[in-house]
Amino acid sequence: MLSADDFLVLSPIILLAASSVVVMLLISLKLSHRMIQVCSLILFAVSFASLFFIQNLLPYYVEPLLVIDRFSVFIMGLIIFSGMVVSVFSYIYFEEKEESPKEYYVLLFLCTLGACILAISENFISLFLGLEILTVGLYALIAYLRGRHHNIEAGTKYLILAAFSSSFLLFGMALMYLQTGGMEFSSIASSLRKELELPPLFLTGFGMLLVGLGFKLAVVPFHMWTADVYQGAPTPVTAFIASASKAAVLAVLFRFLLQIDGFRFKLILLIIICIAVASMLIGNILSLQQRNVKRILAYSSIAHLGYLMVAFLPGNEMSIRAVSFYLTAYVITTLTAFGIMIVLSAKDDDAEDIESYRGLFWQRPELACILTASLLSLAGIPLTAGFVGKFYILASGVAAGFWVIALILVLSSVIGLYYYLRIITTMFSGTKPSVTTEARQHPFYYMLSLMVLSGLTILIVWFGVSPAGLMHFVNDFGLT
Amino acid sequence: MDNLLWLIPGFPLVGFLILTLAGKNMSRLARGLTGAGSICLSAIVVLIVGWNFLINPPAAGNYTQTLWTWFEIANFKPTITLYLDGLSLVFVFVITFIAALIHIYSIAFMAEEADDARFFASMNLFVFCMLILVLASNLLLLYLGWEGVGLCSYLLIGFWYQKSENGYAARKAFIITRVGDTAMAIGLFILVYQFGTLDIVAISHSAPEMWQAGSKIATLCALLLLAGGLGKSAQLPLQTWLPDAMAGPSPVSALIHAATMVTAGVYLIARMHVIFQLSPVTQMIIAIIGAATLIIAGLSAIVQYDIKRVLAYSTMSQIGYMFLALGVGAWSAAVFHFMIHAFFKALLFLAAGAIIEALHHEHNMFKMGGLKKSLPVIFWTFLIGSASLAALPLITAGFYSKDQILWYSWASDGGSPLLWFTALLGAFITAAYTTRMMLITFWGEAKTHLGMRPGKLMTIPLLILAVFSLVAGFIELPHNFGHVQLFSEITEKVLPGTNIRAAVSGEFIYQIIAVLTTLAGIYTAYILYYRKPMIIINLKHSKSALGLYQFLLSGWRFDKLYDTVFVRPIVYLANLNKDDVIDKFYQGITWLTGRAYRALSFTQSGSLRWYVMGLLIGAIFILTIQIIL
Amino acid sequence: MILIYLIGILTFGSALTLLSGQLNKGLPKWFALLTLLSGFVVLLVFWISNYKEVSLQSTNTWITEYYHNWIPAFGISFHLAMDGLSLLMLLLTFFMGILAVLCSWTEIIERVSFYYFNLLWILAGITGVFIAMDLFLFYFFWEVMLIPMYFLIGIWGSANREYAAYKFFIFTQASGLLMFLSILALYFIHGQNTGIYTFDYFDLLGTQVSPTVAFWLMLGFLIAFAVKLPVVPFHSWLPDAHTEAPTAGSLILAGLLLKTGAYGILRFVLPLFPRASIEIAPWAILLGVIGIIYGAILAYSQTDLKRLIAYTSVSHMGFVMLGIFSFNEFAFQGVVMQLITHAISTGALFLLAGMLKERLHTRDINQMGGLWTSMPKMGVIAMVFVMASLGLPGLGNFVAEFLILLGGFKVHVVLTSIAALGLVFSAMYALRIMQKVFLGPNVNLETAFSAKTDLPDFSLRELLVMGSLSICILWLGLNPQPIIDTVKPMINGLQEIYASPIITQNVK
Amino acid sequence: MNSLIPIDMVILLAAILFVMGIAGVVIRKNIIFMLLSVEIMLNASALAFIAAGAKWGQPEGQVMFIFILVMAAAEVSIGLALILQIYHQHKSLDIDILKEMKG
Repeated sequence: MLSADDFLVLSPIILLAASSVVVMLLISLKLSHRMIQVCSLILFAVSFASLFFIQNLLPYYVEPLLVIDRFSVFIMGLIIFSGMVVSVFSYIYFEEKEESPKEYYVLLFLCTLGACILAISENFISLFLGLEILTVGLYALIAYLRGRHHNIEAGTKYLILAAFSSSFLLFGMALMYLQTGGMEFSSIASSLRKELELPPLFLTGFGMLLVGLGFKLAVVPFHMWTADVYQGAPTPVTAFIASASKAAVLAVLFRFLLQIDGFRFKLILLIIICIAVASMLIGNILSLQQRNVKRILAYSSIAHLGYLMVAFLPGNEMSIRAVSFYLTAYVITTLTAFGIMIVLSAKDDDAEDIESYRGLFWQRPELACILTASLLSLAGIPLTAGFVGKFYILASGVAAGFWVIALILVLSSVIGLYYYLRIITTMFSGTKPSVTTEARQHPFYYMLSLMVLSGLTILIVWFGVSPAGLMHFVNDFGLT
Repeated sequence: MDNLLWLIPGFPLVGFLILTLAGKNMSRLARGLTGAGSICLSAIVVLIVGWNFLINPPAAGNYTQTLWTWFEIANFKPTITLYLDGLSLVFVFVITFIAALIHIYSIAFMAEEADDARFFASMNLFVFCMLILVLASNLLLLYLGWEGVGLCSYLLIGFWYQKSENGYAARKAFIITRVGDTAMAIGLFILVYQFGTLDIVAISHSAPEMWQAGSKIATLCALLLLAGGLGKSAQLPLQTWLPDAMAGPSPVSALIHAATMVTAGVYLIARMHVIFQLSPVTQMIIAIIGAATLIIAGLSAIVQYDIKRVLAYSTMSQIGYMFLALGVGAWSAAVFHFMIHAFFKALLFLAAGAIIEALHHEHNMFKMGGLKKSLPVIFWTFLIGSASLAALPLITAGFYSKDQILWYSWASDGGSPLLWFTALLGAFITAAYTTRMMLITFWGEAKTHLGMRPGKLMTIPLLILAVFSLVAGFIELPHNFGHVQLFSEITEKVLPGTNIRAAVSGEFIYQIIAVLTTLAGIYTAYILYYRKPMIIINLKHSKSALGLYQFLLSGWRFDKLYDTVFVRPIVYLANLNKDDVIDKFYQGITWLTGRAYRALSFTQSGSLRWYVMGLLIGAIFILTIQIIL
Repeated sequence: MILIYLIGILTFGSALTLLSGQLNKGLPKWFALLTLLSGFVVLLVFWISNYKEVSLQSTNTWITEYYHNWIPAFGISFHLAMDGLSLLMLLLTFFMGILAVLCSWTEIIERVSFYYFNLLWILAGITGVFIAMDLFLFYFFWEVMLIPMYFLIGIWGSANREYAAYKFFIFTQASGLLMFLSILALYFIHGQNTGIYTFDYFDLLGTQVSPTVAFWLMLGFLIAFAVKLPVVPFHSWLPDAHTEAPTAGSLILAGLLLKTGAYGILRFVLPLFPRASIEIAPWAILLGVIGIIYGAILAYSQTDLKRLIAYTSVSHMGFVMLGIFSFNEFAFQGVVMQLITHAISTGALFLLAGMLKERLHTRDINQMGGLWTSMPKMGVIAMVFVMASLGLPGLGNFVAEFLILLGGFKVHVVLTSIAALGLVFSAMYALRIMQKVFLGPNVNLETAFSAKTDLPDFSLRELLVMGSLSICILWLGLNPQPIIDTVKPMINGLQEIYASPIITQNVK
Repeated sequence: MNSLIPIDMVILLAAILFVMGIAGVVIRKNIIFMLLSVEIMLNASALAFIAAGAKWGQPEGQVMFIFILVMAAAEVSIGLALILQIYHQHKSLDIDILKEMKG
């Protein structure tokens, strides 16, 4: 039975679940979009705040499904934070599109909930539940603007592929369960402890699990959907997929691997290395001459997940820290980049084409600077969080002696430089005749979005210049 | 007196600075006065210092003035120190004295020139550099002057820069001499490591102790230094720049390409004679180069039609004599010939300049003619200069200086009959082309209308130089004929005496032979070019003679040779590689990634079924890896 | 304190220029100038007042130091320190900075405040590079200077600027990351050896690394610096970047950015990996010599003036490579001299190219010619720097090249002799500049620019800039002793490393 | 626990079903059939869970089965909605028409 502490510790999850219900109720009250937006913002904030109240209880196990330690709370924090930021951006985006997106917030809460459950799950069952709550919510979100071809196309693609990969995941889990007799990570780990070589059945299962999770992470070779879905989905949803969903899946995969101490096994290591290397290279090359900014970011996210996989490799405390730090930097940066796209998008134009950024610096310098900062951070240039993140990853890789991998990371990130620079160059080149500043349709939300963006940018720079604080925080994460 | 030394190069430097910085704002007269005045002041200082030097010889045998330390690294401490001894005194005197005359001449010569400030500035800078060269107490400072005169030569050859040829001639001069300079620089490196210093006195002092005579290192060093000298002095094989250098104004040719700069090589070898003495092989090479150059250049001079080119080849040839003298160990004779040559060659060039100026910039001798009457002063002075060049016996200075060389090329340690014979042949050729030049230019009928006549400012320097061309020889007379040794007394403290081979005697006979050769040369030219010009004209119908003519006219086709062997390949390669072949490699990488992008981008076909296949292939791939491994 | 002040004033100044641009278009350049002037004056006063100490002390080479924790979790500190070499490089940085501002005075008319913002940021980055004594911090600054430089080329450059900017950035970034890997490896090796994980330069100095590993780590560093320097075959970013950059950009590229490469080798590669450096030395020298000749020949064939000058940098930097890996005092001193004199001479040539571009709107030397007639002052100045470029004695470059060749000669006679041939080739390209631009007939000019037959000679501002450069190069050529004295302690330190028998013997 | 049917056989059956589902997804061009095939795959996995649960005598396998069913239902409902929209927009259910985004 659940105890009082259980409830307390699960309060963020419960709050998120409740929020979705509350929003649903509010919708039934026929409140305006703005009201609902504000309410959901507050609810997000409350959920986020609740994270701080459970600090003292950590680590805490809700047997047998969930584990709440500092790492998972941190990841939850990232997820809820992303959800909150996305909800802020959503208003402008959907108001521009003139759709009434009230149910959107319900789905957003559900997705956030799913992601959070993923982040704290320690059992195949909760993993599956969390994953599916997240995914099913995303189906709807991606296809949310159902009148538009791209949305429907993206939704369909995501649906079929996600279900397809989910079945792999499930089959893999079933096989592993068959082998080990447990669905909890810890029991799997204990049954594996005796083994020097992985049993073939387990290996097959693990491989299939990787297919499922790899799909969600969009790592090569399961990456093909990424660009289409990123492009087709409404931009705030893309931002959510790119940040929260990735963070959650990554966290659970990482936890699983650490718990079963998967890096003992050369084979698993080899597979992860292959995936990482392929992701880094292919992701970066794919965006090389891409002209659609959303697709660029999609492909670049493939590469970034590749980097993160490199951070996995050592499988020690350093890995956790590196992953946490890089993930933070990545989430913040990605949100910023997509935030700019949202702010720039108009009714029929999602500000996708790189040409729509030409001369942006001379027209809206604040937006251009923010986007530049985020792109530089993605490229890993100093003064930004991305640099310190990359440093962390390289450090953990080099410390464990993964020389060649580190070298490949470096080389591929050089390729990556090119397309980030291309966007930046486009922003700084040329001068469109300055458009007469039309009155913003939603001045309040515009300002709010801008403030959020500025805040994110400050975070990017802050973590880049003075990362000691975040590092200190991250350094407390241990193996549970 | 020591502390006056800095004034000698100081005045020209000041002149240069004033003219460069403020030249545009000064009146023409002020510019001329500044230009010529600074050199005259310098010459006066030289006279004072030189007088003192000769009257009260300093105990150390030299004046030294250290201005500052250039730099000091690991005990290597080249200083900016001026050093005057007998050898440099001769050079300093010749340089300042002749330069002063040439500057005065130039005031008139450049009267029509708009950019005379630049001219005088460059000339002053040149004198400064040349003085630094000869006054330098260490080889690094000498090298500064050495390269500095190269720069000035570049500036002045290309003075009339609007014509591209002049610019190219200037560039050629600079680059060819640079080849020699580079070798010389390497020589300096060796000296630094051998002696830990570049101080000339110190090196001269310790070289005989450290090196055995004929040792490899000594030879190497001597050869490298020689290379520098060959470049500057236009000796084989680095001689090709000098005829082209005549593109500059005539005073420039007089000053730089006849009197002073081209003798820098002579100075260097005389200055570093200790090292050359340690390498008999190099000395022999010097002698041979000198002999070869004097013949090659002399023969070329015979067929030239541009009066300045005749003089240019003659300069090469005369410096060949000096090299010959240096090669056979007749140090003092070489320097003496340098001085005499400076007088009459400056005179010849200035006079030629006056003629050219008077004839509307006509350089072709065959379009001159008959100037004997119309330009009497020029005629007489030119005649004296020519006589001196041809070494007309007894009355001209050139006779005495060349006679010494001829004698030593036979009689000295390093001498040999072959060298002597070459020198003699050279004397014949010299007399011949000089006579030819005189006859064509001044006799016959006038072919070009006479323009402006030279004024006093131009003729007075000519007259002074003419006097020196006649009388300067008397300060050094052969021991069997007057035995005056004023000159070698000055240099004897610096330069070693010449050893005479034990077995030779009968100097008088050789002198007679030399005299006869000269006269024969004059007579031959007289016959061919005055009495019976038909011989030459008939010769022109013969194909082989014409070929020979062309061959000689082009200076033995050295230009062509270098052009084919060095210039063209380098330029061809450079142009071939203009876009940098290495860059292609990086472009290749770019191209490859571009291809990779296109290939990968093709996989993103948008087709769901294809994506499913991709996912499946990925899954199969992972499972296969696991099963195989 | 002066170290913090220098970085501080640059960042502060850059912010000020950016903000002041909102008020008035004319303000930013004044603020930029004031910022740099104040920094320069402070440095100059510092140098003069500490000159005795700097030049005479032989044991402790460090003049001043600043330490502050930055990221203690990784042993990263904000550790700045200055020795003679840094001091000279800083002086050069601020001097070049002032000139860069002055030469942009009228050239830059668009986006002025952002321009000066970038300019000051670059200088801040370079300043940081020259004084950072923490390897992480060093890398940080190393990268910081790239972005604004990228903007400078990419925004204010000429026609093909974007390509050039990419190329510049990607080359330097790629090589920089290799260095970063080496830094990390060094960090962990040191940590594993001693248990102290730190990026501090002084702590890492004595790290014991197995020879093979040391070689690879050294290579990581060396490649980064070699790209920056640039050493053939890593030079191909340079012609494009130089050519397309605005004048101030070329000035800073040639004058400062290239110098960071040489500085890096002197500061990091040599002291950190002495044995590995000795191992690679013959190859490095070979590359240097190839660079000297190859760069010179390429320079000769160019028709774009800036590109021509750019390739001369390749040639000159070949000397630096030769000098550094000769490991003796002459060569080291020559290298430092070369850094300074090359900055001045090539910087001046770029300025000239910029001024010509401003007047003629072309960089093609085939379209120029006979400009001496209309612009004699410019001709004279050009002559000075062309001569400096070909190493005329009396000008600074000669001292540098002479010392380098002298030093190199001790180690490698044949290669140094080949390098000396570079002197001949330098004459070829240098005189080609004079011939094509200032000499010759000005027929072409009249036809091509008939509207502008009356070309203005130097303005007062230009004369000030070029005059000061000329004086500098002459002063350096005739009395380089202050420079030599200032870096002497640092070079003595290097000398000691390479003279110690342990290191030299173990290689064999 | 002993059962009449060996576990291995059940797993084999599940695997065969799974592969059939895969084949269906890959081969069929009609979106509805693709969806159906995916369902088959999901159910194959569910069957595997049952088998595994049976092997260990634990209820978790069946718990998972129920979850999978629920999830499949949700998925199908959204899927059908999307298919409706596709048909609405394109008047076709051929999956190959959904190729607007690529590259």
